[in-house]
Amino acid sequence: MPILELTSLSKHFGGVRAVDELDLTVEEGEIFGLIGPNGSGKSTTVNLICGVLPVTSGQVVFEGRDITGRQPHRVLAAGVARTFQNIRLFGYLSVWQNLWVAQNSMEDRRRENFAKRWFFGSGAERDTVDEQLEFAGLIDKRNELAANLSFGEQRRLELARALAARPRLLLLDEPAAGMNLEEVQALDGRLRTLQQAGVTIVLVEHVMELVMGVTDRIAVLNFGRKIAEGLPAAIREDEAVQQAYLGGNVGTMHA
Amino acid sequence: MDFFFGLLQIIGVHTILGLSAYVVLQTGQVTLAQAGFFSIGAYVSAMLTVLAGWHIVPALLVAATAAGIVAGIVGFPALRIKGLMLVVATIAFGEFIRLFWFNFDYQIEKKGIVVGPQGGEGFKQIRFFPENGWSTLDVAIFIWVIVALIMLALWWTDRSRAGAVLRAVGEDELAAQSVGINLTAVKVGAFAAGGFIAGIGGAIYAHYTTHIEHLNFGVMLATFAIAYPILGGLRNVFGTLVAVIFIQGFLVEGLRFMGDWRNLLFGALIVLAMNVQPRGLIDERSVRLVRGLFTRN
Amino acid sequence: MLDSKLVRLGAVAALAVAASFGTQSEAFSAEKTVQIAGFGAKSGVVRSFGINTEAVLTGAIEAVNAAGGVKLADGSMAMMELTFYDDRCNAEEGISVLRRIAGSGAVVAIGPTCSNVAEPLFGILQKNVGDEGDSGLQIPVFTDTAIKGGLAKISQWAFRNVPNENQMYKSLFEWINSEHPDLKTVYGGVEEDFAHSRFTWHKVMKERSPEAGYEVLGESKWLLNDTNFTTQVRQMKKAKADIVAISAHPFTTCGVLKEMTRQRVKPKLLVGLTSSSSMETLQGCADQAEGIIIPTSFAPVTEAAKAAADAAAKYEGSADLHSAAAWEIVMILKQVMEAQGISADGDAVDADRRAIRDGLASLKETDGLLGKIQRTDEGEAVKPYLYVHAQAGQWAILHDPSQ
Amino acid sequence: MDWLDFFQSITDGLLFGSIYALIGIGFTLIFGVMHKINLAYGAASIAGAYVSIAVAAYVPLPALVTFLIAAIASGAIALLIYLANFRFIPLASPLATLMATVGMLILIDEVVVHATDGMPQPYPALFADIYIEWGDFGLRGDLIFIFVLSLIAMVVLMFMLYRTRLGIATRAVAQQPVAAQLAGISLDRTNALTFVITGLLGGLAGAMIGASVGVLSPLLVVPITVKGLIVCVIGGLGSIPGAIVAGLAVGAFENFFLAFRGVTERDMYVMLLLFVFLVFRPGGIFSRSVARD
Repeated sequence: MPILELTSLSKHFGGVRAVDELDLTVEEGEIFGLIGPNGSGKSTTVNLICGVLPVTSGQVVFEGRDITGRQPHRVLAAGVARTFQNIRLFGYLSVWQNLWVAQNSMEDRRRENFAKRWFFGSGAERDTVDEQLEFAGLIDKRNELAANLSFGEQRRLELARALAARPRLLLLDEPAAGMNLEEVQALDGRLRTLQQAGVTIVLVEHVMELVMGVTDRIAVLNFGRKIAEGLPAAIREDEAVQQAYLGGNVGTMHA
Repeated sequence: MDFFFGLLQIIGVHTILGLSAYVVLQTGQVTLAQAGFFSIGAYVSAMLTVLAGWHIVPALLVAATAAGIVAGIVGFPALRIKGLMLVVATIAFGEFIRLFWFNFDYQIEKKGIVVGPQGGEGFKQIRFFPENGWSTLDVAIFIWVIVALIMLALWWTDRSRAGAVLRAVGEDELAAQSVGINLTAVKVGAFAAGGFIAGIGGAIYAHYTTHIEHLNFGVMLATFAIAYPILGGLRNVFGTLVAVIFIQGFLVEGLRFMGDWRNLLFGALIVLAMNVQPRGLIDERSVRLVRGLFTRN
Repeated sequence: MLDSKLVRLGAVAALAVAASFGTQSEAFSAEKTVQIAGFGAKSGVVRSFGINTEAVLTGAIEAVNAAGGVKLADGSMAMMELTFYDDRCNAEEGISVLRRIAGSGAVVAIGPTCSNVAEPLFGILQKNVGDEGDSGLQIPVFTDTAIKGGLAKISQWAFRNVPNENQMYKSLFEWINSEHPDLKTVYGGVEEDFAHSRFTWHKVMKERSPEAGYEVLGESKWLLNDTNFTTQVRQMKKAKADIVAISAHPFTTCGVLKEMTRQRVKPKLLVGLTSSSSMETLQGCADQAEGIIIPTSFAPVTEAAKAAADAAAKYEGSADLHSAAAWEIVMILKQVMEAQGISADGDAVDADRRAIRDGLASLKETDGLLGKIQRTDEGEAVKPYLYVHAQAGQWAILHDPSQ
Repeated sequence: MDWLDFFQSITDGLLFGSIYALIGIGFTLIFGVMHKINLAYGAASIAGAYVSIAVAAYVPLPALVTFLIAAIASGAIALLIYLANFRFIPLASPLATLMATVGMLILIDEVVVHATDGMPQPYPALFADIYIEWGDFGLRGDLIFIFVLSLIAMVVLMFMLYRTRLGIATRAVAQQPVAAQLAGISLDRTNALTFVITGLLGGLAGAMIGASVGVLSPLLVVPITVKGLIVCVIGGLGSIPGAIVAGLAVGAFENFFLAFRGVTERDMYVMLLLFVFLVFRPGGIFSRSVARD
C-alpha cells in the first residue's frame, strides 16, 4: 500500500522548472532512495512535500489524504518529518531543549491541555525526551549547546529531533553529507532499525554509492524530471542514469 | 526618599516596556512598534479613569488587552516579513498609531472642566494617583508588584516549553516549522503578549506623568524599548532589568551631575557596550563571572 | 584578563552612581544658605534655553548675594545657592528631577523650559494646598520659560512668570490696526504638533485678531521637523493676506520665511511667535526675517534689564524674553522670602516651602525688568511688554505700548 | 479637485523626493552588501552638512564646494561608523550592530547639538532666487537644481557599481561573500568602501536638505531616517533603481496628501503606502514575484 504519492508535481521558479511533472510512489515500510546530480530538484521535492515551498501544480497525497500546500507544521502533524541538507539545529538551545521543542506528535497534542503542554510541562514528557536522547546516544551531552556538538553528533541530534514527533514517513535530505565511512555505516544500521520499527524512509542523496546498499527502491531525478526508477541493481546499470551523472555534472563525484 | 521612589517608578515602567520587546525579540523579530502599543495602553487607560471614572486596575487591564489585540493584528501581516522589512514595517506601524492620537480629539465636560485627549495638545490631568491619595511609595509599590508579576510570568515561560519554542523560532523558523511548531500561532502570540505588556506599561506611564501627548511615543521611545533587552541580553528577563537600571539609573539619573556632557557619554557608552558585549550585558561570560565572584572564596 | 577589566569597570560605575546619589547631604557649613533649584533643557535642540536660564539664574543669584543675600526670619543673612539640573525636555526626566529637588533642601524650583514638561510636572504637584487627600508634591515651582497658555492653574503650587500671550497679541493687533488702517486680513502659519506654537495660533492669534477687526483668511500647517514648505507657502500665497502671522519655532520659522522669499510671498506685515524673538531666528535667517514683528516681555531698555543681560553674557548665556524672566523670579523670590520670614533651616524645609508658596500666591504686583508685573489668582503673570522687530540682524524696539 | 493643484503638489513632491531617493540608496546599498541596517546613516548625513558650514565659516566657499565638503565629511563619518559599529561586532550578533548604530545616532546628534547649542544654522543654496512660473504653476529653481544634482550622483553611482573594479567587487561581496573572498576580494575593505560611498551620497543628501530648507537643525535626523528606511523598503531591499523610483514616489505621494488631506494626516498615508507594498509587493517596486528576506 502506498504511503506517499506524488502526482505530476511541478515547481517553477520563473522560467526554471525545478521539478517538472514528477510522479512518484513510496510504499509503506520501504527505504526509498531519491537520487540525482546536484540541482536535479531533490531538495525542492522534499520542500514541496513538506509545504516549505508552494506547489506550482500537482498533488502530494500522504496515507490517502491530500496534503498539498499544507503548512510545514501541519505536514508534520500528518506524520511526515524531515531533516535538512545543511544541518539546522537550534544552536543556542541545549541538546535537551532541541528535542523538547520537537515533542509535537499527535499523541502529545491530545494528551495534554494547552497550559500543561506549553507552560507546566509534565514529568512524563521530560522522561520521553530523556529516552529519545538515550536512543540517539546523546544523553551525556544533554546540557551542551547544540552548536557545540561535533558534526556527527549534530547529525544524530537532528535525526532524533525529526523522530521526536513519531512520524510514519521520514524524509532525510543528504544525511550522509560530510560523514566518514564509519559514520555512514552506523547511519545505515540506524535506518534499518527505524525501518523495522515501522517508519518509511525517503533517502535523498546525490552520491549514488551511499544509497545502493540500504535502499529497497530508487528513483533518479535529473533537471526536475524522473529519468529512472527501480531496484538499486537495475539503477546502477541504467544508461540514462550514467549519462546524467557523467554528463558534465562536476558535483557528482565529491562526497 | 520620594526621589528614589520616583526613580523606582521610572525604572519599573521602562522595565515593563523593555520586557514587552523582550518577548517579541525572543522569536527573532525586531519590533519598533512597542511605543505604539505603549501609547494605546496610555490613552485607553487614561480615558477609562478620567472620562469614565474607573479604578486604575480594571482600566489597566482593559487598556492592556486593547493594546494586545492591536498587536496581535499587527502580528499577522508581520508574519510575511523579516529582518529590515519588519523593522521598517513596525516603525511605520508605531508611527501610524502615534499619528492617530495626534489626530484624535474626544473631550467631555466633567465637573465643569473639559477633559479628554485633544489631538496635538495631548491629554492632560490624568490624576488618578494623587487624587486618590497614593503616595509616591504607594505608586512605586503598585508598579513593582506588576513588574514582579510580569517578570515572574516571563521567567517561568522562559523555563517552560513555550520559552524554548519561542527561542527555537527565533533561531530558525524553517527548522521550527519542520518540527511541528505553528509559526503563525507563536509569532502572533508573541506579538500579542508583547503588546499586552507594553499596554500595561503605557497605562502606568499615563498615570504617573499625568499628561500625555503623541510626541511622547515617537521612534526614540520605540528604540529604547528594544535597546533594553538587546543591551541587557536575551538570555533571561534579568538582562532587561539590568539594562534599564544601567540606562535609566546610571546613564540618565546617575550621570546627571555631569550636566550637558551626559548625553554625549550616553551614545558613546551604548556603542562601547555593544562592542564589548555583543550578546548583551548578561551573557554567558558575565554570568560565569558573577558566579565566580560568589564561589571563588 | 577581560573579566577582571569588567570587574573594574563595574566598580567604577558603582562608585559613580553612589557618588552622584550621595551628593545631597553635603554642605554642613556654618552659614545658612537658601537652596534654590533650577532646571531646564540643556540637551537636544532646545539646549540653548536651558543654558540661558542657568546663566541668568547664576548671574541673578550672584547679584543678590553681592548685595548681602537674603534676610531670614531670625534677622541673619543667608546666601542663595543654585543647583541646576538638565531635564532634556522630557516629561519623565522632568518629573524625576522635580522629585530629586523635592528630596533636597531646595525651597523652590525654577523651571522648566518646555511646556510639555511643565504640564505633567504641574500635574504631579498637589492640586489644592492643604488637601490631605491629595498626595501630590508640595514644593513651589516658578516657571520662567514654558509659555503655553493656562498651565499654572493646574496646581496651586505652580507659578509662572511668563508673558500673557493673549493680552500681548490682542494689543499688538489693535496697535497694528491703528498704525496701518489699510490692512484688513490675516493668514496664519502654525507648527501644528508642538504644544506652545499650536496653542498660540489656535487659541491666541486666531481668536484675538478678529477682535481687533481683522478677517482671518485661513491657515497653513506644518510639523516641527518638516523640511518642505512649498505647498504650505503656496496656500499662503493664494490667500493674498495683508498680514501673515507665523506661530512656529525658529527652525521652521526660518524654513517658511525662506520659502516665502523664493515664492515671492510678500505680506505687508509679518507677525511672529514670542519664542522666536530670540537670537536663534536671526542666526538662522536674518535677511528673510527682516521686519517681522513680535511682542516680547524683554528687551535691554532699562537699567535693570541691561544689568540682567550683562550678567547673562558673563556666564555665556543670553537674556531673552524667556531667560530674563528667571532674573525677575530670583528677585521676586528674595522679596517673598524676606516678607514671609523663612528660616533656611534644613529641618524646616517644608514650612519654608509653604511660606514661599503662600507669599507668591498673595502677590498682586511685583517689580520686573521692564516695569511692574501684575499677578493673577491663577499664578500667572501679566507682564509689561514691547513690540520688537528684526532690523539688520538685530531685534529693535518698534513700540512700547505702555507709553 | 483642482488639476493645477494636483500637478503642482505632485511636481513639488517629486523634486523633493530626490533627496529621499539619495537617503534610500544609502540604506539599500549597505543592506545589499552587508545585510545590516545602519540607523546612524541619517545622522551622519546631516552631520556632514554641519561640518561643511563649519568649514565655510572660516573660509568663504562657493556653495558647490560646500556641498562637496559635506559629502566628504559624511563619507569620513560613515567610515567611523563602520569602524565603531560594524568592524568589531561579530556577524552573528545583528542586534548588537543595530543597537550600536542607535548609540551612534544619539552620539552624532548630541555632538551636533553641543557644537551649535541646537540653534538652526543657515545653509547656502544655489539658484534659490530662481522661481519659474507659468500662470499659477510654479517651480523652485533650487529644487530643480537639487533634483538634477541628485540624478547626476545616482548616475555616477550606477556607473561606479557596474563599470569599475570597485563596483564589481562590491556587487560580488553582496551576492557571494564567500566566493568573493576566495577570489581575493577583501571583505573588510569592500565593506568599508561601501560605507564611504554611502556616506558620500548621504552627505550630499544632507547638504541638499540644508539647501532646500535653507537651515540645518538636528531635528532633521529622525524624520529623514524614517523616510529613508521606508523608501528603501518600498524600492525593494538592495535595489538601487527601486530606491530611486521609491524616493521620488514617496516625495510626490506625501506632498499630494499634504495638499489634500493636511499635514496632520500626511504621514499616515505614507505609512499606509508602505503597508500596501508590504502586503502586495513585499519585494518592492521592481521585484520578481518572489519575496526576499
